[in-house]
Amino acid sequence: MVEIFIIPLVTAFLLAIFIRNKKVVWPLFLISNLYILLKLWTLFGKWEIEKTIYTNYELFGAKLSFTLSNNPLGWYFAFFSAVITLVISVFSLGFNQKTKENVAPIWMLIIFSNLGIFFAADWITFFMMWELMGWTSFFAITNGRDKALNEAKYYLVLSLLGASSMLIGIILLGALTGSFEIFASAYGLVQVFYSEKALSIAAIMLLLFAFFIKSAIFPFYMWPSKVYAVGPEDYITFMSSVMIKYGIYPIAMFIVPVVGSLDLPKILNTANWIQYFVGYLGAISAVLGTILAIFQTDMKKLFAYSSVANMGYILLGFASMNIVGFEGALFHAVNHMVLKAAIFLTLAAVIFRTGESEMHKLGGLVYRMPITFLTFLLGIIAAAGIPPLNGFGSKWMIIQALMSQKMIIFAIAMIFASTGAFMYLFRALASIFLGQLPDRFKDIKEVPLTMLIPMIIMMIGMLLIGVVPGVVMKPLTTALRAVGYNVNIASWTSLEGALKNSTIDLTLVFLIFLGGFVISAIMYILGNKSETVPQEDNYTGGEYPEEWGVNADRFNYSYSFYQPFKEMFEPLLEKISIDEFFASIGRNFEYMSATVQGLFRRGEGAVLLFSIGVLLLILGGWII
Amino acid sequence: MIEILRVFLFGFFAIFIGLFFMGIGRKIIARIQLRLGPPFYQAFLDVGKLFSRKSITHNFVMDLGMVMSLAGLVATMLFVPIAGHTAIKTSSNLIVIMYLMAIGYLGMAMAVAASGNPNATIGVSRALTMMLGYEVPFFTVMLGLIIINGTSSLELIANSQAGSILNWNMIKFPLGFIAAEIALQAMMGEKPFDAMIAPAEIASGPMVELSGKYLGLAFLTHAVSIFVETAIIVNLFMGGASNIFTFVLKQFEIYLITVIIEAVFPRFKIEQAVKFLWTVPMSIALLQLVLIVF
Amino acid sequence: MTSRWDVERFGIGPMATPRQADVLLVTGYVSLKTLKRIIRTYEQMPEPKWVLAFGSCTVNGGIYWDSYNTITNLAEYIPVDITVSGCMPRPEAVMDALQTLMKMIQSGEAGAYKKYKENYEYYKANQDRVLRKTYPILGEKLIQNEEAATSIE
Amino acid sequence: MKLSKEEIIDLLKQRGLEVNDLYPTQISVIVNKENLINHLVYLKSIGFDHLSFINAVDFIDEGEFELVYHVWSYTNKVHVLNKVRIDRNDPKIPTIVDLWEQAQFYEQEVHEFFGIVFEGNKDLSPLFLENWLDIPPLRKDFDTREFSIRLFDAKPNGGDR
Amino acid sequence: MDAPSYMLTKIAEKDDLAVYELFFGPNHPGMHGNFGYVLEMIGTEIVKVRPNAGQLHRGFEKLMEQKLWVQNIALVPRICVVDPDPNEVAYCTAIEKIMGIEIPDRAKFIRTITLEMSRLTSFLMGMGALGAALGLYTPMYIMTADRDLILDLFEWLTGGRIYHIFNIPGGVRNDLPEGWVDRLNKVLDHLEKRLIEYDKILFENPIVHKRLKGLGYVSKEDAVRFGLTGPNLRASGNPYDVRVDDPYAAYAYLDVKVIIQEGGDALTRAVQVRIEFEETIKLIRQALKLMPEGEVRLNLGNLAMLKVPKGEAYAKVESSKGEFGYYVVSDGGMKPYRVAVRGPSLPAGLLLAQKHLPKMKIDDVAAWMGSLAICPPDIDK
Repeated sequence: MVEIFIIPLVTAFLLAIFIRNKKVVWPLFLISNLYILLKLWTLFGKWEIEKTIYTNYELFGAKLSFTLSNNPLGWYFAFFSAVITLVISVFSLGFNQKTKENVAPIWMLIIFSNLGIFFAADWITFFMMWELMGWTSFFAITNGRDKALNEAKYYLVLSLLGASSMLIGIILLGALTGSFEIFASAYGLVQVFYSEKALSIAAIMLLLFAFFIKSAIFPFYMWPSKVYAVGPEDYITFMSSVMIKYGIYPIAMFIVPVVGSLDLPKILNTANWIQYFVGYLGAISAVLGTILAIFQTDMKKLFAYSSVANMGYILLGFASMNIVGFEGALFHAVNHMVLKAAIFLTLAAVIFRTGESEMHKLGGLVYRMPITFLTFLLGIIAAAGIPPLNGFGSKWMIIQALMSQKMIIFAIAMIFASTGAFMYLFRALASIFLGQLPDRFKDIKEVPLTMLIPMIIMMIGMLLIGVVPGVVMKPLTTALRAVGYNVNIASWTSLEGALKNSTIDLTLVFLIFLGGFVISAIMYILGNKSETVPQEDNYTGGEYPEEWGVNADRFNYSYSFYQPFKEMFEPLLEKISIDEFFASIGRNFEYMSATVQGLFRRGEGAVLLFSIGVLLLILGGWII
Repeated sequence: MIEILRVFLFGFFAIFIGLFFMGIGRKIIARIQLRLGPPFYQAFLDVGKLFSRKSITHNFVMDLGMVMSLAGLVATMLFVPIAGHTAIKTSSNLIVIMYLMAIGYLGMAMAVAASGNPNATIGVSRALTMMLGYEVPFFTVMLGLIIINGTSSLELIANSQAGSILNWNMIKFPLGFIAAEIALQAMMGEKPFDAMIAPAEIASGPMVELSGKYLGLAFLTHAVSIFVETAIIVNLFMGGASNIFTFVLKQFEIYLITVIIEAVFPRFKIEQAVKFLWTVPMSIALLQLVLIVF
Repeated sequence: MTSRWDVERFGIGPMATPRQADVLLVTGYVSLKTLKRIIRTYEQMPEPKWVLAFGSCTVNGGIYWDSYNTITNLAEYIPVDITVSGCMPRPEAVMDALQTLMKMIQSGEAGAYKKYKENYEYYKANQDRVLRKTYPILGEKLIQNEEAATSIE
Repeated sequence: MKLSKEEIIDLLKQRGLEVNDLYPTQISVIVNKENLINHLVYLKSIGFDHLSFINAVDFIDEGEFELVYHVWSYTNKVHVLNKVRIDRNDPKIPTIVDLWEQAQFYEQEVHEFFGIVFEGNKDLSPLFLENWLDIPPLRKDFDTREFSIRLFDAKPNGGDR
Repeated sequence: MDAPSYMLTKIAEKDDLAVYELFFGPNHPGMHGNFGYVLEMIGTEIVKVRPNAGQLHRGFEKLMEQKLWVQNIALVPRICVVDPDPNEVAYCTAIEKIMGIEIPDRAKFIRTITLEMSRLTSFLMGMGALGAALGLYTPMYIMTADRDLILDLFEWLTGGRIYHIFNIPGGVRNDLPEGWVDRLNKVLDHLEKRLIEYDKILFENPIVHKRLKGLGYVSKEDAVRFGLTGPNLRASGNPYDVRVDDPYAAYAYLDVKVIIQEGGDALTRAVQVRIEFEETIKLIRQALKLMPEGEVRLNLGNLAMLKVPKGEAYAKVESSKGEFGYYVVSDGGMKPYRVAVRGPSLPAGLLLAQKHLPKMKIDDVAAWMGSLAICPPDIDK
């Protein structure tokens, strides 16, 4: 148990020493990572393992201790995120081969804190790891571009906001329940909820606030698009696929059990107000993320908003408070990890080769980067939630749960968002890979092998989970059973819905699709043979485009792809001026961040933070 | 083995019926336009001709996409119960059907975007916008039926209407039927919701670069989509059928309504179409949903 | 094409783009600017393809035979399978031509598109002669005026 | 304020122009090149607001081009042919695009077919012909029949000769 | 983030790659005739337009100088296929003006009737094409079917369906055949009945209204300033009609009602055509009623040997698309010295295209062209 924490740190140290020597870095990196994965694998089922460091300090009557434990849900997240992180880090090493060599130690640290978050058993450890990750990402973002600093500061300020809110929440929780251990405090909170209603709700809300910030849920949906646009592509891959789930995990761990155990009054016989609150935020995130993603021109921003929408789906799954919805949400968390990693890896590959991230400046890359294209294609099919790939099963479960709970508005929002997802996903596909290849990119090549292999692994992963959902669902259901939920262990191939007679067999779906494909291919083969013509040979109403000064660059429809659609939303967006509102918030944050930055520059930051922390502690104690 | 045979049987049956409908549809439109019109088997001749011609492709994505588009729709078709039979025993889940259908559209969109013609890409962007337009009201109608039946299995919903005509959802939930009918018009890409094709605007949009067998595959895709979409409506609202002939007859009734509407309406602009779909059928559907749920 | 004659009853209909078309109908006179576009359209059509030249003007220039901007014989530039006389031809004549073309296709007579491939050089030379002129046609006679004209430019 | 044809003739004569009374609703005015813009501005001010079109006539024997500006008044119901003669060897005339915007295309057309330069017109690119290397085709010394025979191998009477 | 639509032109200047080009014509289903616009677009909005005229240029003005006076009558109707008679009448009127002859009254009336019939066919085509541009093919087919009825009448009268070559200097070729007038009356009755159907399917169609309302607005002043004529001018509220202002043929004897509408957008223009269509039927009825008996042409000797005295004349005719003008110069010879043609579509097709099409959607181009009844052949000549 402890070795998976020690090894990354030791490796990071060793890597930092041998950083110049490629022959050492690669084997060392891979071996230690594979060892960690192996160790994680063996940890499955051994839920009793726990390591605690006891202290004699007491805070508001709660004993302070640092505990790492192999809790089932944590394992579920930790294992899959570790696999994804390894793949991303391998890609990253290839990505940074020429420019910077010092990424390997940073990745080891990231792996360390990643595992730390998921295996933390008490709030204090959790908070420490959380903060470690926050600061690591701040530095990783600023590593990217020159102008990245501003956006990184924006992120930092939000992070700090979330952290302080979490800190207060944790302290409140400790004071209320007398324990900082996650399970114990959850149990305690349910006990004291009715007597200390206001404070309990405040604690839940403060924690939710922090988690929502991390997962970019509705009011805080701005940071991914800002950060991803400037951050280094390899690192934002990690952020968008793994880090954004850090808010999801504690919700599943703590909030859902607590709210599920409470007996709150139900509105319209369907759900209680916390469900509605969470659900509405999720629905708004899903819809707004979708609409905003549709209008982006920068591909990284587009997928940033797509992440926001996906977080919305997960939240909707939680909000349903139905076991199928809950499973679906957790399943979707892993699915989204895989598919977002695949998509962002391809984006990184495209940027690696072309240096462009504005979609309308790209086009036709399928002619030059076929494997990248294929990965991206599978990625967007998965992201759109279309059957033979992995995004479908989890979305389907969430929709099933929403329908069975008669949450009609949420179900409609979900359908709106996932149909809208076709729009932005297809736009990215068409603009980046399809269409005319501009002359500027006539002689680019496919990315090198170190970057191809991670992409291929991701492809296989998406297909595997899509066809055999048991790969994820089996561990998940086992973990949920271990935690105490009343679930059946999932079969390898099929998923169970919440409604009557709604078990679907995804392998069968895949086979049926294959059947359709065979029929279709027969028709294709029956047809007369075809002839490949160059991309310039296109219908132009009979005109010769070159005579009108039209080259491939000027023959691509990709800017303002959904203009009619946008015009529909323009008055609406103007009326509620949501953009303007958040832009002003953004400006305020920028102002704040400038202040904070000023403090840091003068070396007073640490003092200030410390004093704020102390002040809050004292205030907290005083209130209670 | 028998299952593979059934897959083929169902697949080709859908193609056959779809093309047959298309041929009759053209004839009916011609009669409305005071013309004699082509013979009813014209669609078969067209497809035969298209497949026998040499065709032009821009890259492998075009081939892959066109095959994928037909594959997606045939796969969808295999999920839809026809007179109580499905090709393979499944739960014929409505959401699965809706999503599988998207493979077809995505494949088609990919193929035509790969051709690198802006007309085609505009067509695709319109088609996807339209999809968002009709999917939402259609799903809202479906949601009502799913909630009241407590199942998302198309087969169970169809079976629940067995018995007299008064049990049909069409009679029980007329508002929902109207909304679904309007959404269906858009789903089939018929006027007034055919902005994605719009020859006068974008030179037949997605089809602009398709030739020979690619156009043939697009034809077949359209044929199967007609079959699938009418079959969904028949199952949802007209109680399915006990035998295959009544089922096809009911499908044809639905298709007939679509064709007649097609003949007498011009096309909406895409934003007008989406606005219309989000106001008229959507509010009808929501009203129906509210009536069902509360 | 009108509803009284309705060619669709023979399964013939207009298509939007050359990619989808089998037969190229050249309806009437062909000006130089149009010829250029006809050639591109023709070359974009997938094989097998046929050309129906429509009206006297495509055969010998018709009423515009002495115009400086219309060609006189379309068959010099792209292979023509069948021509219809008249200016304008009557709808019955067009329908007859279409049906004759259908019969010719069935019997394998209509294969002008093969000629285009075989004699590509000949057609290209003819096309280039009229479309990519590099010197004035009446230049030697009127060299002074020509100079004046270019100086105006 | 409606002016009759006679009043208009009088007005124009007062401005020292040569006016011919052609038909019940038509008069022609002979203007010189320098006076043209002034004259047209004046006409526009007394209600001649519709520029029908501009065309040129090649009087090759006299060595002159005649430009005709067709102006019609909706209020006076009179059509005025404003005729300007310019030298054939130095065919230049000021543009009237500022007066009537559609004159842009008429001037482009006249330039293309006669080679007349409209000074001040920014865009005199060819509108109708492509790759035209001969003298402008509507000049009288351009022999279209010869041109057609040489370039297209045209045969008079369909080759029956 | 995609920019809002009102910023597109600025983006076009700044970011070249945001712009793409779309070729609208000549080989395009939305384009009537051989004409083209090269559209520079951002998204689905047009930012710049380059008209590509001249693909129908046949050098009419040059050809006419090579042919005898009367031979040219075979040439002129080919300038505009859908509405050929105004060309013949304008050309003949110009010759008659130069020669200073007055044609017999009956000839004037027959000319008027053929002109108005030609207007009907053209309106039918125009309304059908507008419907087709909006994707509504049914009225197009019904209207072409109805147009064939008029073409049959033309064939009976003149021997030609499309090109009639019926008007000659000094009158018309022949008198009306027996029974022709009855048949014409029947056709007119039929058309009047059909109008109700057109209204139902096209002009009262809510979607047509939605599509056309506010499209391509031309103000009252602009319509005159840009040189628009015909129904387009009157749809902007200008009560001008050549038939009234400068009567030719028999219009001086007839009570021509000038219809004006204040609207100036595409819908108004479409409705304008519809109302004028009805008026045209009434006008033909009126002409039939008032038509005197008598000669139908002057004896000018052998027309092939016709010599026109030295002189010049401009003759204009109100065609279905606006003012068709022929400026004829004669040097007293066997052939015209110069014939210049003013087609009605040029201001709309070239000038207004550059004014209106930017900021318009690609969706609307075909409908816009249909509403202005742009006929490319008379731009190119």
